[in-house]
This record gives sequence, C-alpha cells and structure tokens, in this order.
Amino acid sequence: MAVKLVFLGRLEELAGTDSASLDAADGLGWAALLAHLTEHYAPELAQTVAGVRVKVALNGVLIADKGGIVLANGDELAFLPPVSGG
Amino acid sequence: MAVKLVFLGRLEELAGTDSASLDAADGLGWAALLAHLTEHYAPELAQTVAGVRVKVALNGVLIADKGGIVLANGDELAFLPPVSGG
Amino acid sequence: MADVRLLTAAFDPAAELSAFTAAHPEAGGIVSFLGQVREGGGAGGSCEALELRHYDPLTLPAMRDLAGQVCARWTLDGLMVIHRSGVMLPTEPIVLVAAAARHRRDAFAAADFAMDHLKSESWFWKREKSGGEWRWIEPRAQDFEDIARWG
Amino acid sequence: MADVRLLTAAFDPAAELSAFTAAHPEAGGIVSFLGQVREGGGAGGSCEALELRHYDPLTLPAMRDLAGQVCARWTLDGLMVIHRSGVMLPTEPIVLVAAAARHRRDAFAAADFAMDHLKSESWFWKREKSGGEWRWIEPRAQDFEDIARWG
Repeated sequence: MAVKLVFLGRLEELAGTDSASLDAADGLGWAALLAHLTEHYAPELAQTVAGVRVKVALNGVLIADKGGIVLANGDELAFLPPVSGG
Repeated sequence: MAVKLVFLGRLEELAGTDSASLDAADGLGWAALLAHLTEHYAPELAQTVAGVRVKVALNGVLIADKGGIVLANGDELAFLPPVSGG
Repeated sequence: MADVRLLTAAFDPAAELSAFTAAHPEAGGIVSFLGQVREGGGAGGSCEALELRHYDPLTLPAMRDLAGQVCARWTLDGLMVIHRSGVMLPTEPIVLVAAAARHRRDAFAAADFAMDHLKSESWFWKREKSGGEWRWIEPRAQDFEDIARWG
Repeated sequence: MADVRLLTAAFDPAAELSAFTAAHPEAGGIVSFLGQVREGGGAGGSCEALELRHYDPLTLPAMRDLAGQVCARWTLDGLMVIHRSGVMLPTEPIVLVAAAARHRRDAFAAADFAMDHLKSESWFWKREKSGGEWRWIEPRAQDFEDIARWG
C-alpha cells in the first residue's frame, strides 16, 4: 500500500521535504511508522513527531490518540507541530 | 459693555438661537445673568442653565464655579449641556 | 505623533486608513474603529440625518488632550483621530480612530479607550432628524458605563 | 453571515474594508484589525520576507468554525476574516478581521477574540527570511496568554 506523509512547519526542515510517499504492508501502525521515520530521516524527526506537542491529522481529521492509528492504502497522514500563525 | 452668549445642544432650542449679544453694565454676575435669561427667554432656559448638569466656559476656558463668574466687555460665555457626541 | 482632526465635510475612511497604514510600516498591527450614521437608525428607525455641533474653543483642544493621554498610556507607533461635525446622512462616516502598534493588545486597548472617551466626554452635541423634525439627543447611560471600565 | 477567506495572493485591505462597510449600512460601528509584515521586524530587525504555510484540509475549515463561534458569541451585523498564506514581503497585509455591529462593545470584543484565536489556534506555520536564510518561528507565550483571557 502507499501512504502520503505531510510534514508541516519545522518538521518540513527535519524531514527535508514537505511530503513523502511511504510504501509499506497494509495496516501500518504508529510504532512501525516511527521506525520508518527513524530509518529514513534525521533522528530528530521521529523523536519530535513522537512528542506530545506534535498532533496528527489522518485524511484531514485530527486524531486524539495518535498511538492508535492504523494506516490504509491511499491515506494521507499530516504531522502538525505547534502553530505560529497570523 | 457687550457680552456674547453661546447656547450649545438642546439649550439652543430653549434659547431659540445659538448665540446672542447681551448689553449690560460692567461686572455682570451670575445672578443678574440668570435674571436676564428669565426675562428674555423661555423660563426653562434659566432653570436649565442654573442646574448642575450645565457647565459654562468663559472665553474658551471651563469654569469650575459658574456662580462666581463676573463678565467683562467682550467676554464670550458658552453654556454647555451634557455632551452626546460621536 | 497623533493625527487629530475635526472635519466639517465628509471624508473617506478607506483612504485615511490606507495613508495611516502606509505611514506606519514598522507597526505589526492596526486597529481601527469606524462609526457611521446608521441606516434605519434613530427613534423608530427613521433617522433622515444626524447633526453634530461642536464648540470651537473646546472641542479640538480636548480631542488633542485625549490623544495625548492615549499615547502616554499605551506603546503606539501612531494614532489617528478624525471626527466629523455638521450634518451627516445615513452611511456617512462620523468618526474614525486608528491605532498602530507593534503589539496587538496595545492597538486594541488604545482604540477602545479613545472611542469610549470620545463618546462620553468630547464636546459634541448630537441631534437627529426624523419625520422632518430635528430632535436633540440626550447622553446614553451606556456611554458612562463604558468609560467607567478604564478606572 | 461571515465572510471567511484564505488567500494565497496579496489583497487590498482598504478596498476590502470599504466593501465590508458598504455591505453593512445598518451597523453603527466597524472595528477592524490589520496585521502586516513589519518593516524592520524579525530577529535583529532584518526580516526580508515571511512565509505562512497552511494545511488545506484543516486551515480554512477551522477559520470558518472560529467565525461561527464569534457570530454566536456577539451580536454582529457582519464579520469578515481574511488571512494570507504564502510568501509575503514587509508592509504586505497578513490578516484582516472586521466586525460590524450596532453596539461598539460587540464589534471590539468580536474582533479582539477572533484575532487572539487566529493567532494561537489557527493552522498556520510561520517562517522568516533573514540574512538570506529561512527560519521557522516557534509559538509565542504571549499568544497563549492572550487566548486565556476569554475563559
């Protein structure tokens, strides 16, 4: 399956890109996703994404418990650091 | 001597004019002024002007104790009812 | 620093606000209040015209004093206070206050304070024309409550 | 009732405010906040450009939600919220909020509340260019204090 990852704000800098495609087996969970990030990106990315200050949105919907997500083919997962707008 | 009286706001309606010239002997005081208003205008004008809500300005300066004013030739005395601006 | 004007003819609030904004490129935020003659305003929703009278020796000097207080109380990059006198028709601007500041809170508070004091303490007297008749307006209790907020 | 827009190109605040004012002749007062890229802003007073990024699925829907809250909380004749995304240069407008109301207090409070929430809760991420380098901006403690005022 293919999943789109979106990195907002400072996470874009840590990831080196604003979005990426991830190919993985169906039903990818949070721990496996963090492992993927650790393997393919700067170590600080997975650490930051795992922290309480980074929220996630799955297909445009905020997820209260990001540890419980399970990704399916075609999903878009956005990593949202604290906002600093306006 | 001649003194200019200026009637602001609703006092203009009571006086029937926005300003008037008053000819009188030098050193006209507050009581004599009220007597003049009573004689020449609607009775309500002198009553209203005597009330605490009406302030006076003598030659553009607000007077704290209007009862103590003494008018001299060329003076301009303005009667200022409560403001209702903006 | 403050631009304080008492006008006896109509003015263009958008043009004034543009010029004010352009004059303060260092300000991060600009808060403005525009008061206009309401369409359908007045007693019975039939206000045909509004007139503000002022008294030359007092009105503008007091507006300048107020602007000075506002500039002393908040950290502003600029302050503009424009007030009409004379006869105005519905939708015509009456008053425009704008405060430019680095910090948003200062700009909001300065504009709010200036309006409360302009409304309740400025030397203006208002009358409305309705059904062809002019009627003087008494001060509103709300204006005194508004000004009391500032201690 | 609310006019809420997320724009990716420059806009003219004066023209927007004129149109908003003209659309609300029944409102006695209009309060606006304009936020612009400060000249001499940023770390060391050398901000060359500012960029706001947004996330399409969240940003505009959340702005609309906020506008709905504001309209429910105060008695308004109209509300306008315009926010930029993308790269902006010094003196370019970032955000314009305007609230039209019969009563001045409602217009001030609505614009103030909308700005506090836009600043601290909207889905925007900001970076500044200074000395040719882009740097992401962290949220400010002041923004959280501002929003806490509303309970």
